[in-house]
Amino acid sequence: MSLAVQLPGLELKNPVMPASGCFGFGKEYSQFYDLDKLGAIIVKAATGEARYGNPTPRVAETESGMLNAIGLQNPGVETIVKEELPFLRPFHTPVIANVAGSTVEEYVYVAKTLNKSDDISALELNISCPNVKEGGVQFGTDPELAKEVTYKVKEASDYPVYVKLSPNVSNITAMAKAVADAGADGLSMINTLTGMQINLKQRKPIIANQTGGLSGPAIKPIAIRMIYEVKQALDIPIIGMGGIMTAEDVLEFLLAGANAVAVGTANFQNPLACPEIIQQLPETLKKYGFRSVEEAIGKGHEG
Amino acid sequence: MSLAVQLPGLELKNPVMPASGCFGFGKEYSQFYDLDKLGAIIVKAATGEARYGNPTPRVAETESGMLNAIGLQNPGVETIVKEELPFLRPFHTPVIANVAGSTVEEYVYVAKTLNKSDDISALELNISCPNVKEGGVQFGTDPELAKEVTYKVKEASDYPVYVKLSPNVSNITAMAKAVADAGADGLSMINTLTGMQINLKQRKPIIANQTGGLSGPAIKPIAIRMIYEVKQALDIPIIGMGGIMTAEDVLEFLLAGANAVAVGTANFQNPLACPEIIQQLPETLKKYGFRSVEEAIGKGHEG
Amino acid sequence: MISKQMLNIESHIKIAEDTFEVVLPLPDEIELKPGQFVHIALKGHMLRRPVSVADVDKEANTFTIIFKIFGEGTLALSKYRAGESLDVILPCGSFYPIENINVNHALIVGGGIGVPPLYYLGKQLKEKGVKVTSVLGFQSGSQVFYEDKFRALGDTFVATNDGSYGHKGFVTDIIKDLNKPIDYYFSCGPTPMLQAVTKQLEKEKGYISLEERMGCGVGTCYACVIPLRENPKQSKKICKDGPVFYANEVILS
Amino acid sequence: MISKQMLNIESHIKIAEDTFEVVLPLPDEIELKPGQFVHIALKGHMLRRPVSVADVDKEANTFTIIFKIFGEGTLALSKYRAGESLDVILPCGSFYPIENINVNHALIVGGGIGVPPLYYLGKQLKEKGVKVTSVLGFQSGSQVFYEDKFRALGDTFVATNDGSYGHKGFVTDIIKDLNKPIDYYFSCGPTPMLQAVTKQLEKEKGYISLEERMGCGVGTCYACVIPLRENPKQSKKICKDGPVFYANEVILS
Ligand SMILES: Cc1cc2nc3c(=O)[nH]c(=O)nc-3n(C[C@H](O)[C@H](O)[C@H](O)COP(=O)(O)OP(=O)(O)OC[C@H]3O[C@@H](n4cnc5c(N)ncnc54)[C@H](O)[C@@H]3O)c2cc1C
Ligand SMILES: Cc1cc2nc3c(=O)[nH]c(=O)nc-3n(C[C@H](O)[C@H](O)[C@H](O)COP(=O)(O)OP(=O)(O)OC[C@H]3O[C@@H](n4cnc5c(N)ncnc54)[C@H](O)[C@@H]3O)c2cc1C
Ligand SMILES: Cc1cc2nc3c(=O)[nH]c(=O)nc-3n(C[C@H](O)[C@H](O)[C@H](O)COP(=O)(O)O)c2cc1C
Ligand SMILES: Cc1cc2nc3c(=O)[nH]c(=O)nc-3n(C[C@H](O)[C@H](O)[C@H](O)COP(=O)(O)O)c2cc1C
Ligand code: FES
Ligand code: FES
Repeated sequence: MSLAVQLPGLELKNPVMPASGCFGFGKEYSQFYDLDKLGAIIVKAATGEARYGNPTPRVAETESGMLNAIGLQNPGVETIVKEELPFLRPFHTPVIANVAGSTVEEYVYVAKTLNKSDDISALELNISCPNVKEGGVQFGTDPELAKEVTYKVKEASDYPVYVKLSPNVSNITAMAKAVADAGADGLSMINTLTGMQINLKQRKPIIANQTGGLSGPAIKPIAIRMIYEVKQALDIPIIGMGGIMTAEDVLEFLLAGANAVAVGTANFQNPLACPEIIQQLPETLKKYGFRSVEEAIGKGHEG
Repeated sequence: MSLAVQLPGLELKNPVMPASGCFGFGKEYSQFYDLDKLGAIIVKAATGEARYGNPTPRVAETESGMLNAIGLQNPGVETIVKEELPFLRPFHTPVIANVAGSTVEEYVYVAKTLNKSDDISALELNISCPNVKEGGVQFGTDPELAKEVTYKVKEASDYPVYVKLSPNVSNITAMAKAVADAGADGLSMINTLTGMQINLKQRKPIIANQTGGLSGPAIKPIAIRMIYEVKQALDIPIIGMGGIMTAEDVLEFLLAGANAVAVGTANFQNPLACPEIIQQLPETLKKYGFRSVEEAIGKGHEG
Repeated sequence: MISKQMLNIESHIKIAEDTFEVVLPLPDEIELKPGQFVHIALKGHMLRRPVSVADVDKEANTFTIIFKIFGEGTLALSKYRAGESLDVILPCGSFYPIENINVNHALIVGGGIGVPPLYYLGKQLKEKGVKVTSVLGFQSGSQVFYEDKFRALGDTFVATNDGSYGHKGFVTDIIKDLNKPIDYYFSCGPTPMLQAVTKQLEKEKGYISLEERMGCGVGTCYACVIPLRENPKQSKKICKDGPVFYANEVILS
Repeated sequence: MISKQMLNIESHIKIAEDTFEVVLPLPDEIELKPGQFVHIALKGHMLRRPVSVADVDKEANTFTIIFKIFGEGTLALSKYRAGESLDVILPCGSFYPIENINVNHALIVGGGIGVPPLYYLGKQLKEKGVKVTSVLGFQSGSQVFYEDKFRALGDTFVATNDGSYGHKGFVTDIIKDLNKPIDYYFSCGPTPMLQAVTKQLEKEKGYISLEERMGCGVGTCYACVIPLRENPKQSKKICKDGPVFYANEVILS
């Protein structure tokens, strides 16, 4: 059974990749399995300079989900290009770099710096991180700003650009259209929903940053809905994510209209989540009457 | 221990009430327990005329949540006033009527009709139902429309008006401010998040309406965050809801800033959810060092 | 009176492919009538699962449910064991109104997991002296259950879609050839079967039992409505007004 | 090499108020050193729970963890029984570098659920011929565990906050009166205790073991960082670079 999918700049042997921020730069999980098994790898966000991120606690557990407010901690794009990405070079798996920033200039600087690297195949433009005061979320909720930053980053980069959308909006299709108009090669959706948990003993939010991004199976219905809506309105490749735990979840995203998927939170519960899902995928596709991944994409729109 | 709370137009013996749409008009659950135990009762939405609602299936189960697209089925406000509300008259529990509509005129008509009833104590203005094409959700995502409908309904009604906000927005505080400016006596938050689930066998959305509203513990972190943000920005009473299953959940909502809470989906899993939560509440408050409900309200903001 | 109960499973056995029979104690003062269902909570699941009452043993003070693994919830239910306790709302819904109708020869038509409630119905009909003819449809032979028990009630015919047991085909193929005068039919099964049966028997009086995805299961949430033939803008609730309806009362779709 | 394993619980017993000792098989080719932890998945929970290695029995090929019920996850863990299997990532994190340091007299300072990893450490120190003095703090007498086992390693002092057992007060009250020359201290416990201890012993060389809420537990998610004293804009990961740090390497807050 063919699991391969073709996306702008990406020839994927299968549609499953770890999501940004949930896989570091690959080293740790490479102790658990051969990264060649992955369809691609989306690495942790890069900003212009090194960032410390938010104070701890940075994570909390919720019903069927988790909150995180890492705050884009990363060693800065230069260091990432020089010290982190080369580790992934020997693997036969395309790497997608996640581009973050506080200003259009910073986004452009990160994209330009990444342009010098041969170790990546595409950019994921993160305009949706809810966990930093000036971390891009305003770009993710205002179509005009989203358009501008997408356009500038496209201009600055030779790599295809997948814009990662925030679900914290009333009209996801308007956001998708705005970035598509600005030249996005694809979309990546969804990032986390802003949430909070309060510690009853301490009488304050558990996460030091107060709010954090909600991920995991709790948000899957929201991700599916948004992908379905965007697919209905627009013809643009989508990397889908939000709560994927199993091969059946992957199929649900494909039916909704995702061309490939990313797995985030599931890695924490099961470091073997990605390879196990990939292994289950052919059987699952077969069970529901599909002969390839390509065949399933968007099929939830025909019933 | 005092569980009492005072809200505009509502003297509650305890802060727990069933949420609109999850308790019908009270008859069914009155078979399970004495409705006098409840702090209040929010009944099913009323529209100008009887509505059939959406085709079935109307519900689906998700991880720690459910989707519903009932589509505001109800017998119409006249029938509700005449045939449903009188049943609740003998109980010593205030009733809150949920006002829905497709146009400002319809909202006003419903409010005016309810004004004739003595069986209620307040209105909950539902500008956030995501499940009907013309069901009010546009009022819930556009601050100007929200302001207008709130103002008009306030004008039409002698009862205090709690405006029920939609979580499907980027900026919940802006929505809260808009309706507070228009004279809302309180807020009710949150309604459901729009979601979807796809049936892998049938290759189409499970809910006939395609999308449905996500409720249950999955959305609790989003509800807590929104209430916390609004409480920080505004001084207005809040009825909090979204995923409450236990007395500890109630306390979390109180700490976030809710003055009272509503329990929705939990009733379906456990018809005794409300009385059991109310029974547990004194012990739970005590465990975390509170001597009354009033004392806990907003206490999550001081840490 | 409807209530929520914790019931200790008395037995839990497999009776056919993916099909299980569970016996539960009948709580005091609860009466379960044929056609009614119970609404079962399962750990890790937000919503309860409706399952019909398949039999009641008044001597032993127990009742029986029969279910087939369909998805996650019924899979979870299949893993419970005797001795464990189950959170059940009961009794739910309407019942076959056999005490108010005059019936001499009843035709029972069941399909798949629509068969269980009809067994309890058939038993009560027989006790009342009614002649019972049963037509049961299953997907294949491995899924057939309770055939002997139905035979003890009267003539019984089994059809399987794949012909691996009994007549090959649908229940309607058997009904077509039944040359017996019946005065009421009672049917439960998948909607396409009910559509075919009610069409085929449209001149007869009959009662059918319906399924729909449920929220509350007790009538508060409007999840489970079915439009009325008389006025399709009006509806009834399957969980409260149903699951049993007079055959031509509702629009099956 | 770190890996994910399904381990069958060999024993699961309560050893003090809300405190449990669980013995698990040590998988082949896995070495667990004092200070390291294992990361445990629990049904119904998104995130794993980190628990320190409290002992290793090389003969029996088993290792021990000790935990106290704190919230939902540890409550769930307390309900597992011998024979059930547990999904564990191991070995995680850094260890007390006792093979690379020259130590004659070690002071062990543990508080509450910070005590367990220090037992395995003390045992290894003693095996190496190091003199061990242990100071253990608990909330109250009902929560004291492993006192005898620590006594078998050397002088042992117990303090309880409420004075219901041993010295009334904090571990620092005991340390204050210890007139013994030590060359290294090793401490694990709640942050306020670690702050007090590192302050009190700031002239001594020491290692501490830290706790933080974790996501991955293996170093990918940046959930568990701690700022460095040298440059507070830089940090290390408790799950991977820690949980054991040189006492003055990090900023405790
Ligand atoms: C009144 C009534 C009586 C029933 N009696 C029986 C019986 O005696 N034996 C038996 O095996 N089955 C019976 N069913 C069907 C049974 O309820 C479903 O097979 C079961 O709910 C499927 O749950 P699941 O978790 O396995 O499937 P999933 O598809 O995983 O369930 C997801 C959701 O859909 C709902 N759902 C899926 N299929 C159905 C369905 N056909 N009817 C209602 N809800 C559904 C579930 O309740 C759940 O909320 C009855 C249904 C109704 C309405
Ligand atoms: C390296 C390390 C070693 C540990 N060793 C032990 C040990 O040997 N024995 C023992 O009893 N406890 C130990 N702990 C603490 C233990 O992990 C927590 O008590 C446990 O995670 C609490 O989970 P819960 O579900 O009961 O609490 P909840 O508060 O319900 O947990 C909610 C979330 O917060 C996290 N959390 C809460 N408290 C802590 C904490 N103190 N540290 C880390 N995460 C926390 C949980 O992991 C979970 O993700 C250790 C912690 C770390 C970091
Ligand atoms: C701990 C953590 C860190 C994350 N960091 C990033 C990040 O740096 N950049 C980004 O675009 N998304 C980040 N995300 C979002 C995920 O990539 C993903 O969009 C989201 O978690 C939904 O998928 P999931 O439910 O499978 O986790 C992070 C998520 C988590 C849980
Ligand atoms: C089946 C169902 C029907 C609902 N109908 C209404 C309604 O008519 N009016 C309304 O304002 N909210 C309605 N809601 C939303 C709930 O009142 C509540 O805001 C939401 O479900 C979140 O709370 P919960 O997680 O406790 O269910 C409905 C929710 C459900 C699940
Ligand atoms: S399931 Fe709620 S009304 Fe029928
Ligand atoms: S818990 Fe993920 S880096 Fe430490």
